[in-house]
Amino acid sequence: MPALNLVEAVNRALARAMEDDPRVVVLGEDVGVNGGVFRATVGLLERFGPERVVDTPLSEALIAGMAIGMAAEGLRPVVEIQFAGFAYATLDQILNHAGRLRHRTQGRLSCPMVMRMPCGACIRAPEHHSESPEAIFAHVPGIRVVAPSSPARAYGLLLAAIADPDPVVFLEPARLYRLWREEVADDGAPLALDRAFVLREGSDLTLVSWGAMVYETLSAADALAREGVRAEVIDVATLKPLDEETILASVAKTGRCVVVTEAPRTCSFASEVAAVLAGRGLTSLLAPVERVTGWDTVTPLARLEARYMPDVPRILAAARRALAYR
Amino acid sequence: MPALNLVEAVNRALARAMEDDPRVVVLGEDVGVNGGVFRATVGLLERFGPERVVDTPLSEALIAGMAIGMAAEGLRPVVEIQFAGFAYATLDQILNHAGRLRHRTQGRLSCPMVMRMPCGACIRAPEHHSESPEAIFAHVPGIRVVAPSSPARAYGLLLAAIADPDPVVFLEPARLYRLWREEVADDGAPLALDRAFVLREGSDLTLVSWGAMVYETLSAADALAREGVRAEVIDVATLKPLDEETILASVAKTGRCVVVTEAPRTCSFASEVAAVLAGRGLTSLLAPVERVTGWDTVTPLARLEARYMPDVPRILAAARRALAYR
Amino acid sequence: MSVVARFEVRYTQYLDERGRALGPLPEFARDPRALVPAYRAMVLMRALDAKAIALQRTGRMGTYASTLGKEAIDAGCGAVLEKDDVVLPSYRESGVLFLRGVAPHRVFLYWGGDERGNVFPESPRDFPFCVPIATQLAHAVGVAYAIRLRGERRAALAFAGDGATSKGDFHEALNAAGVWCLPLVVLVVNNQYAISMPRRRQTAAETLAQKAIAAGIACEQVDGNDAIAVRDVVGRALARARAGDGPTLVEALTYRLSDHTTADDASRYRSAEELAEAWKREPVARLRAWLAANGAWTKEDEVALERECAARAEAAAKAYLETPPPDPEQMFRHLYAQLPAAYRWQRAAACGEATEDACA
Amino acid sequence: MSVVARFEVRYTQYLDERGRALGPLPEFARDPRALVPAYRAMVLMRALDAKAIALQRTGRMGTYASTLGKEAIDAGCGAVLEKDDVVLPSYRESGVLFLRGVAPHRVFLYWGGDERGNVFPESPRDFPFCVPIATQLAHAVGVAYAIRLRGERRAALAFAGDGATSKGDFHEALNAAGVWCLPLVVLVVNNQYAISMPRRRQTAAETLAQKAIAAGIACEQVDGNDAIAVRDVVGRALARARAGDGPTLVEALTYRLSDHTTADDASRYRSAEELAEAWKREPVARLRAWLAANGAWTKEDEVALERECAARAEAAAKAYLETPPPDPEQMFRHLYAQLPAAYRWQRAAACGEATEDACA
Ligand SMILES: Cc1ncc(C[n+]2csc(CCOP(=O)(O)OP(=O)(O)O)c2C)c(N)n1
Ligand SMILES: Cc1ncc(C[n+]2csc(CCOP(=O)(O)OP(=O)(O)O)c2C)c(N)n1
Ligand SMILES: [Mg+2]
Ligand SMILES: [Mg+2]
Repeated sequence: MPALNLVEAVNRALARAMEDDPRVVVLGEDVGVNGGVFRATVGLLERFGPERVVDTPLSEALIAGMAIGMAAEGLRPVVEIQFAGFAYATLDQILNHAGRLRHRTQGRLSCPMVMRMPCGACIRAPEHHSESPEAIFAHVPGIRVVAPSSPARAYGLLLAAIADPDPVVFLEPARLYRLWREEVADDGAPLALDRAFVLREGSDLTLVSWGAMVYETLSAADALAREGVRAEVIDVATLKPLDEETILASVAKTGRCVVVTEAPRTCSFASEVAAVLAGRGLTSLLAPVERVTGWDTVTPLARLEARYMPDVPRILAAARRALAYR
Repeated sequence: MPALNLVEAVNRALARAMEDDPRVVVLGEDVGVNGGVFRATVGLLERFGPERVVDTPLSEALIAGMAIGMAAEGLRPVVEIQFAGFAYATLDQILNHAGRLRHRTQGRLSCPMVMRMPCGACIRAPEHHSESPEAIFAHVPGIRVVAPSSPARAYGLLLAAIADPDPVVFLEPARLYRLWREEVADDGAPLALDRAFVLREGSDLTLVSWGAMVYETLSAADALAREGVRAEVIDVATLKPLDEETILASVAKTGRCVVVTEAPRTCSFASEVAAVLAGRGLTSLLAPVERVTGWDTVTPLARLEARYMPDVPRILAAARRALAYR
Repeated sequence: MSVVARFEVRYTQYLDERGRALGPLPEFARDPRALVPAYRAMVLMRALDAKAIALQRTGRMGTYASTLGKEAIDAGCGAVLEKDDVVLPSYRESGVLFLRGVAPHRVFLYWGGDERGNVFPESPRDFPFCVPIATQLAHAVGVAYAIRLRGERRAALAFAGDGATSKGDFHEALNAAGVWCLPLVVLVVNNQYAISMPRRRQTAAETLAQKAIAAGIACEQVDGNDAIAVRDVVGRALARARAGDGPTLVEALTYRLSDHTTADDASRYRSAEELAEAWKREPVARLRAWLAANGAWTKEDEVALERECAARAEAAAKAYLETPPPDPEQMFRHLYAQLPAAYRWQRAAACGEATEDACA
Repeated sequence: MSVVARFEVRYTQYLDERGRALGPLPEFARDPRALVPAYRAMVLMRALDAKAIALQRTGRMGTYASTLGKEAIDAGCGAVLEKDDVVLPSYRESGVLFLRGVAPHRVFLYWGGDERGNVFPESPRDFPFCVPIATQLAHAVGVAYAIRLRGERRAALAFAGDGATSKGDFHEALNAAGVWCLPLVVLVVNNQYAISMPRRRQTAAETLAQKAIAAGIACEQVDGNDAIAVRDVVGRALARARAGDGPTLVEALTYRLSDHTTADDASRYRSAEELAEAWKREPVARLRAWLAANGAWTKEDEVALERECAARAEAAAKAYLETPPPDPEQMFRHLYAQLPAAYRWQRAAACGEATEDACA
């Protein structure tokens, strides 16, 4: 079994899907000879040719809309948007069309497409390269939103996304692309698109996160473990539809919950998780739900981004408040 | 004092602002000779001329971006987007620029613009004319989001939005445009942009909503009153920044809360309100926070939209559950 | 200073305003009877349009976008489309869809506020009506790309208005079509208005056809009130597309004889004189005059056709009005291929089968 | 069929690749010494560019977008801009900004990851760097509209790359500029690549200048490695704009001699031969050759200039490296004119002055 980092796992899943299904095409800016600015599509052009590995003009709205047309005509387009900050121009197509084509035509046409993009801050990149737009996408009816946080999950979830008959927005944590390797069997096995992952079991406290923040959250759980606190760590992974049951079951056990996201706080996906707890989870709650989030500010440039991001100390402080609450 | 409906109050505020401040310009599709498709800008062309009442080409992204340029150059642009469903093309400009210009230039340039748009369903309009995108805008750092729910509040909040030195997204409930009239003093007096309105005081239950749903919520409160239940009704009105204190103070009193929005449930602004209650409000909560929302579906066309929208029976059912909870 | 590129825009018209041939006609029009089906379709379009407006005015339909004045475009395109081509309409192409076999009551259902109006069993690969201006052109690029990728001899025909040419989507699509030399024809219905915005204030470009020059693709301007010219120009463009010779932008000049939609009042922004002038150039009378002058159409034919069209419009209205109302489950039925478990309670609640319980 | 519109695209070049005049030069170049300041600026740009890359390579700066090869464009534009004009750069116009008076260390700060890099006290109305491709062109329309509304004799000059011409924003902006006849010049820096995408696959258009035809506005193509030609063409376009004679699209032909940014490796997608060919046409040597041949520049001048530029680059690096790190409050300081009360606790928490307490 090869040891892959996250971006290699994405690459492997793309190659696998293209090999197994001739309808799969990959398109986006610089995905061809350049292999993608993060090298997620490297080698695909050579293997599958320029008709299926499509360098597009610099037109994000067109790329998203074109994928909708391809999907309706029977292809399985997998779009790469170069950075999440450039995906805003696709929102019109995603909101007004991708999520609606099946409903609008009452099942006559459908839109099996995937839109991948690197997300998140702390890669010391220029302006607009550090966005976390998951809450916006999760608000869109008719689509799925997925955010892997490990090489193996990236591989299995991306295969599932490509095989899914409906549009999937696939948010890749750029910060984790090359952070570590793990064994990933290239077995073509998809993961479920509606199940959260319990990464660590515990009974004292529930830590919920997704994407790059899972990494930070696991580190916080390690620190807590050293203090004898057993934190359950949940990687939401499939943000839409949200697996409320796994989160509720955990909080039923722990009574305390910290939700971590690097997106701006207001109307973030952390708010959605907290809202579920304020509703269906209320009886379980022994302490206020802590949201550890990006500030309601513009993600700052590199010199300050560490002061914007949730980090282990902030997660720990929230965890301690939740644990101390009586 | 003239009795105005909501769209007339918008019109009056626009005229007032243009009269008082020569920097104010109005721009959008069909805002000139046609007076806007809802007639919100009627009469302005005649009074202020085509240079300040600008019919634009059919290009929403341009309109939003152009307003940013105008604002930075010292004008006070007030944009009309014809329907909220066509505002998605502006999100790139709003997210990547309007909310950031001041920060990006550390105060050197700023963006005092207003982007108005009719929102919401149940006006029996064609496809894509029934959107409620407030949660998306409320997630954007550096902007304000306002949603009036009465003629007087529309007048005062719009004047405040135009006078504000930062970008404001102004969401007008199309369904309420002509629903009733009330006396509105054309006194040029702005309302605060960070204060929720307690429309009705009560101690048994807190009902929270904004925009067109305020109307439905007040009707539900009437029905509850007939049963002897005193519901406090809060019109959030200024969604971003959110006046958490008013909501928390109310729930501290009532212990029970129903939040109503017609937007799709997941990652809606109702989730944000519920999240605040799950955090800072938890100790007050005597019952789960009920979110009465649009379904996580595409807003259906006219024949089904009544089955999509939160209505008095759904609000009442939620209120009764909250009241009955022990 | 040297000139590094030169361009020109050509205009095609065969019939003058009174239906007289301005010169030799294209091959397909040598026998005037070949144009009778197009004429019949145009008259039917007008009857269905009138019926839709009547339904709206009597409160039995929602906002409706009239097709009055563009019948020659719809009929001309309908005549040259092949079954396997893909049509991507705006909201104003019901005429084309009728010629694709779509039952008229579906169009009434659409404007009546029912998603079943976009179900076209007769023409299953055509796209649904599209309201967000110009967004369908990106879809058309994707469709055309798929066709080219599979090496099929088909084409995509996408429609857009004069207003749509100001949208970025329009340009992004044309450019991409040029880059990949796609089998795509984009037809701009220049009806002189985008709601209240007159064509001359929508853009400083002398023609809309020339917008293709930005994308390096072929363009043509055609008299959109001349069914023969439309058929000729679009027919050749589609043939080129199917043959792999690349995309074309066609600008068809016409005039919106109706209000923008039933929710609009065009008298607020244009004069009665202008409208009266436009009526002189309208397409139905023009083609009828030419057919009659060439012995292919009689007064009796006209009377019979009027009767037939009235009956078909009536039947469409009946089929529309008798369609049972949608059940709430329709909101969820095709939201996803299979409704995720997380949303099942919402479906149950919407259908009145369960309560919405925050503590479910 | 008749021709209803004709267009042509003209190209301007004064100096050949070796710096020899191809014909009569524009008025301003009659005295070659008038071009010395432009030459000096171009050499300084190159020195600053080299310094930025050195800072990045040694881990003291973030990703940086080189200006290597476009010095003639920046210097030519800088020479004809007036103080009250407004510049709207992309991310690659630091050269223009230097000529606007912006201190070089600001540019280093920007690429070093500090918002203070976009504070231009010397040129306060110019726009900040812009990364989301082509979005600045909409801002330029708004700026130009404001100028026109107030009847001022100023112009906006906006920059975009060849890749940017594929974005809808580019077309929406040109079209609007045409509709309102705005005082706007859009300069397309055609450096033949958008990251790895070569110009010829970005669009099927023969020139990028012709994209103006879609908007019905003036266009010109110019040799962007010829500082005299750029100054001439852009100078005339800006003069027309200020005089109320409307917008112009200028395509300046050049070549990106560097990688796209320091994060890119251009050898993945283009050949060493192509790059070597491009170096033969580069702008600095060309202008130097012309100046020298015309007696306005000597070897000694060159040596002195090299020394001076090295010192200025060193000073800029020093000013950059000595700028104290931003404090966390910078995230909040200019988020709004006045931070709303609702966010004050976030500021306090970010600055370590308070805890984040969900029950605050
Ligand atoms: C993106 C977008 N913006 C605004 C609208 C509202 N709107 C509907 S039709 C229309 C005018 C369209 O004009 P044109 O493209 O000429 O088509 P026509 O209606 O004349 O057929 C507008 C502005 C819309 N549907 N989509
Ligand atoms: C909207 C958007 N999409 C993608 C990117 C990522 N990106 C940065 S530069 C670039 C290429 C731009 O090429 P061009 O316009 O020719 O400018 P150049 O870099 O050559 O100066 C791309 C795709 C971006 N910044 N903005
Ligand atoms: Mg039109
Ligand atoms: Mg380039």
